[in-house]
Amino acid sequence: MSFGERTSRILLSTPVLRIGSIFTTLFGISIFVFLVLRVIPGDSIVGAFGIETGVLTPEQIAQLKIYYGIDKSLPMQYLSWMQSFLTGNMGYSYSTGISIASLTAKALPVTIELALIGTILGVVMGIAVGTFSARKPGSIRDFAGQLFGLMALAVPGFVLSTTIVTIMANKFHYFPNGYEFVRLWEDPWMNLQQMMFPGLVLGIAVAAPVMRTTRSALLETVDKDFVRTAIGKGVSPRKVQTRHILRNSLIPIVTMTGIQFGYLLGGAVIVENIFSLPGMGRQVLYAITRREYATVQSSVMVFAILFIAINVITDLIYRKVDPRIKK
Amino acid sequence: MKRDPLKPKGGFYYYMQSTSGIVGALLLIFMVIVSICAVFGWLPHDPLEQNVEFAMQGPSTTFWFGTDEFGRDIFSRSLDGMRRSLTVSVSAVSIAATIGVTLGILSGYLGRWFDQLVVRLSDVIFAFPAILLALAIVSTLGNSWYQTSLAIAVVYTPIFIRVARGPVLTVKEMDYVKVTRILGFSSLRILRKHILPNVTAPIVVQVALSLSWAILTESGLSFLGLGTQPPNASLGLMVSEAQSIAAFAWWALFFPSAFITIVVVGLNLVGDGLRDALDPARRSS
Amino acid sequence: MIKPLLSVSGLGISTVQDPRTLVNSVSFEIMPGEAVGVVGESGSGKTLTALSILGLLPRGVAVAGGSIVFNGTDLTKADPETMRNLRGSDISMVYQDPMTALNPVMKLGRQLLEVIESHEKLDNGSVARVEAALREVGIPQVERAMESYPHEFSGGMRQRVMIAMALLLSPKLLIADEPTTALDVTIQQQILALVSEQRRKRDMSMLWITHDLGVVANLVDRLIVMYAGNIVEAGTVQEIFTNPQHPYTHGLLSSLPSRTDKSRKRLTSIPGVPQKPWLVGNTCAFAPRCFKATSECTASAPKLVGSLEKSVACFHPMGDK
Amino acid sequence: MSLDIINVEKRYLNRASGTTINALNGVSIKVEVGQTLGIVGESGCGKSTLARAVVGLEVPSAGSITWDGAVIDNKAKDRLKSHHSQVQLVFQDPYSSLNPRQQIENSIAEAIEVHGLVAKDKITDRVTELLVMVGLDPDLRNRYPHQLSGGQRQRVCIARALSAEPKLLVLDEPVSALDVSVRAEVMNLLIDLRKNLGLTYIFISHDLAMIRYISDVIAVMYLGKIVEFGTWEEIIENPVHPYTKALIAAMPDHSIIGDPTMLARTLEGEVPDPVNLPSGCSFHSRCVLAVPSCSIIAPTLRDISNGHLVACSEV
Repeated sequence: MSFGERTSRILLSTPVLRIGSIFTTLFGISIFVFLVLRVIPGDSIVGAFGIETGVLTPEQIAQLKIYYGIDKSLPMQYLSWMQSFLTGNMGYSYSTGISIASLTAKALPVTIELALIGTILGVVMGIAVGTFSARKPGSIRDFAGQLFGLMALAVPGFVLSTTIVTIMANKFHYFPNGYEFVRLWEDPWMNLQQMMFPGLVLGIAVAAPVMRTTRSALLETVDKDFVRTAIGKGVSPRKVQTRHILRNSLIPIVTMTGIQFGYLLGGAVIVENIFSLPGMGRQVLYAITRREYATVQSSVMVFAILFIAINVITDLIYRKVDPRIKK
Repeated sequence: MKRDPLKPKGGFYYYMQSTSGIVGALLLIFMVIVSICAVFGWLPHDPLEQNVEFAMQGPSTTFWFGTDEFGRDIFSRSLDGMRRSLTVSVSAVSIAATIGVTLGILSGYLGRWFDQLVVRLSDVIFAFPAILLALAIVSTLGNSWYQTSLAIAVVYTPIFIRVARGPVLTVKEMDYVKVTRILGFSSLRILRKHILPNVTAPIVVQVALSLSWAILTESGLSFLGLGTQPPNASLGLMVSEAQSIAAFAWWALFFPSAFITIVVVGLNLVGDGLRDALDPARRSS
Repeated sequence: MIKPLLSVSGLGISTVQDPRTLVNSVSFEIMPGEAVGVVGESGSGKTLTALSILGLLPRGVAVAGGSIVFNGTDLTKADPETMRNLRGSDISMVYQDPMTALNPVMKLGRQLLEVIESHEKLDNGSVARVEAALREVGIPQVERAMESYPHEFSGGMRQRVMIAMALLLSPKLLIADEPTTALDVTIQQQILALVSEQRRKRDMSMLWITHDLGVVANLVDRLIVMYAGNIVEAGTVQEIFTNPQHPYTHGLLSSLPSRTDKSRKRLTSIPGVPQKPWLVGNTCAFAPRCFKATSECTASAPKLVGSLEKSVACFHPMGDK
Repeated sequence: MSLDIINVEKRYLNRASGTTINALNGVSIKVEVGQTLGIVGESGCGKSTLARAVVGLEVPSAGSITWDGAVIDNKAKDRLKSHHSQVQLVFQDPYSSLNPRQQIENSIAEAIEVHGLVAKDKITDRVTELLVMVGLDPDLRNRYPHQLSGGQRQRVCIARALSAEPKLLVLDEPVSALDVSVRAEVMNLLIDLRKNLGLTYIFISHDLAMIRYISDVIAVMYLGKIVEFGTWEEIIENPVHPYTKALIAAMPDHSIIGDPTMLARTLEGEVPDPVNLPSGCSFHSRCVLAVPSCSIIAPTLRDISNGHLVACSEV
């Protein structure tokens, strides 16, 4: 069979299947979020007011239920949530009355910027240290590299952040976050200063797995047959290293980076709170402490959509890096 | 007693060949002893006892790790906090591993719609960053230790599903399993005698790694105020409480942080050691 | 007298840590234009011998002694740059597994151009040269092949690409490490035909490694038989096949079913399993499985004696028919 | 008693690409008890799929396979069970066909235990008997697979297959993965076992020399079909189908030396993709005898003399 026929058939089938599977996953996520946050707590009025329902009269409770849309049956509640989510306002925050969509529109760019900075720093550090380690396995430098990887894995982000804040603020009296948060387009220099340390904390968390993946991928690729072929045809050592070894090692590194970018969003919850960045993480935590379930629900959903989007992007890059994956 | 040279060397033999495995095991044993002391209350001070007179004292012979702003003994509180962290993590990982491995093995072995369903479900949970999902669940469940455990268990179950399912899919296609089908053995026997023994290695490694993640998640939750509640001691909570005084009392930040780091390092090293010991490809003959 | 193109003498190969001998004192020569086959089972050291010529031994394995002289240069002592210049131009190699020997993320055209780039300057004619080389080995639709990735080709086609790559700079010596083992018989025959045709056309020397006596019977001029890291017998194809001297060679030949034998008489088998080279010690490696073995065979190791046409390392050779 | 394979077809759906692989395209063959059927062909010709279908590991998409009149499909659970003990398979790779965590004694004893083939206290003796039968030292019983050589492992696999007291043994390339010098021993063992136990064999190989050596009748397969069938002498000495001829000519042979004509190409091109089968005769794209009608009409097997069957319109 010719190449053309095979490719066209796959083109017809796979993307359709893929898009279908993304949507089923998103649907599953929405149900999961809905169940976790609406059904398990039983009564979100208790949550919203932080009081026992006994204090309120039955009429008051009924009114409140209608007000929050929780008087309806579960499927109806789900549908009305989905309706508000999909039409764009995502519901309203109980305490402020601002639409969750507009809150998210402000918070999301902060988190994405933070995650991007963290990923870039982490990938650069991770690949650098991983290559440094893999050059001479078993040597002192390999030990040092692996120790870095291990510590980056083991020191929690909140410890690192707290330490940095303590040292910077108290010893150097440097408060880039002490004032109002400045957006990138308002004052890029100030914004980057505010983002630097939280980005670094997240970057270190990303660097650890990227470093380990880089190291093992490089060590594995060195022994591959095609590397021997390249050496056997007289390719210079430098080109063997870059074109053959590093190029093939990129495949697992890309996969690992994609996964880590997703986990960074979780790390953002902690880091944003310590460094007072008005991102999605702080929005969620704020909503949780105020028991604003509608906000939590929609924000968590946004996180999940972001996570899926990153998976799709990783997949696209992966296809670029590895021609064996059917397009 | 002379060792039978024909008897294959056990995993323990290979484990003891790995330096990182031994170091990790020592760190872990140390932390377990520390937790046991806390369980039986063999502590120099009451971790909850406040004594303003002794507030914010540096490490000394009386207060080995110093005291916090309420004059509580940080050493005793760290030990007690480690106990809590380990309790929550071990219960969470036990639940996650039991459910995850069972589902993973069944879904890998049975295939078809059951597999589809399980994989989809775990994909859904996978789509959330771990700490965020734990946070959301804790916020609705409540934050007693078993509720926290349950939340963390939900987060890590899909990982065990994946870790168990993958090798089952591989082993299921091995010729020695096909032979058992030709020989007419029951599915239960094939699973128990031929598949399970050959998929345990990655699961065991995963237990060690998941424990370390669970500890990080638990202390993260406590740090954010959604895990252990004051005045009880928890490592994450202690770091959180130390934020305001760290500039003047470094010990309040340092010691609980060091405890978390040591136990996570220990578990990761144990994971590396187990992987080296249990992977036949790494055992050079 | 013609000087040999390649002269290997006393070559030893062993692991680097806890030295274990893998190849023990191997000596042979390849004349210009000559094709030599190396036959042996897995673990006999045939592939390591071939890889050591180009300095491509795997990690943890190294040349432990002896010399490999190619065109007057001792390759075991050559500096890295000399070796690099030699590889792919004067000596090139075709490997066993065509599925893994090509870089999976690089277009085939690039992989071939890389050979020229490593030894000469790329110019406007380079692409045409690569295309001509691909056409010569029977690749259809060459322009499209240049833009393809290895996974888009079958094993047989990939092996053709490997051969085109090896022949691109007209090497003096082609080393082939079981290049047809992974292929089907009819494809194997296509490859064998291709290689022998190219060799005749270019008057190139060849070293062909195989475990299959049938494959080399009509392909090479001389044959070397290896067992557990040692050469046990060497000589012309005619001598080895019709008059094997070493009991191992003899046993191997009579254990193979032949298509001309109509009687289907019981195959003669060699009892036992091949010895590990590092466990041999100073004895004949084949002694434990040999029906002619005496105490002499375990007292010392027999030396390979004889001429280029016929030599054997055995205290009790089979004798002439 | 006989094995009857009637018009068996097998198609696989490749989910990733949404294509259908046609592994078997109508195979009919009858194996009489005590006979050895050799099946030869190149990779992708469907010979291994056929082997797996015979032992019940694959369910045919169409057609039927019966042993002693009983249908082999996985719906009939009881029949399958009785079938299991009667038909056994030996795989090609002795490294992956033994459970790495099971001592060989247990590998061999398991089927005897599960099916209660001998009394409990006699199991040890039975294992010893089987080990001796396949030429292994009974002292090896406590070893693990990785402590055995390839040849020894393959003997264990044969002993395990025999433990179920089969009547028909399917041998899927049983010596291909072994060292050249130990192949002959295993081949001789198989021939002895056939004689001593009165077994029926299906011997599958890509190596015509081995097939020729052991088979009574030989079937040549190409792209999921039998293209030629006959006694071993007929197939080897008097091949008729152009593919069989090419296959025999391509077979390396150490008994013919210094003959450069042995290196002449006999067959151009490669086996077509089993996803898109060629129309008509599936061999026409590579056939030297092909005429235009070959790409339209698919030839069926016809008898040319005393049970020598060939599927070709031009011979």
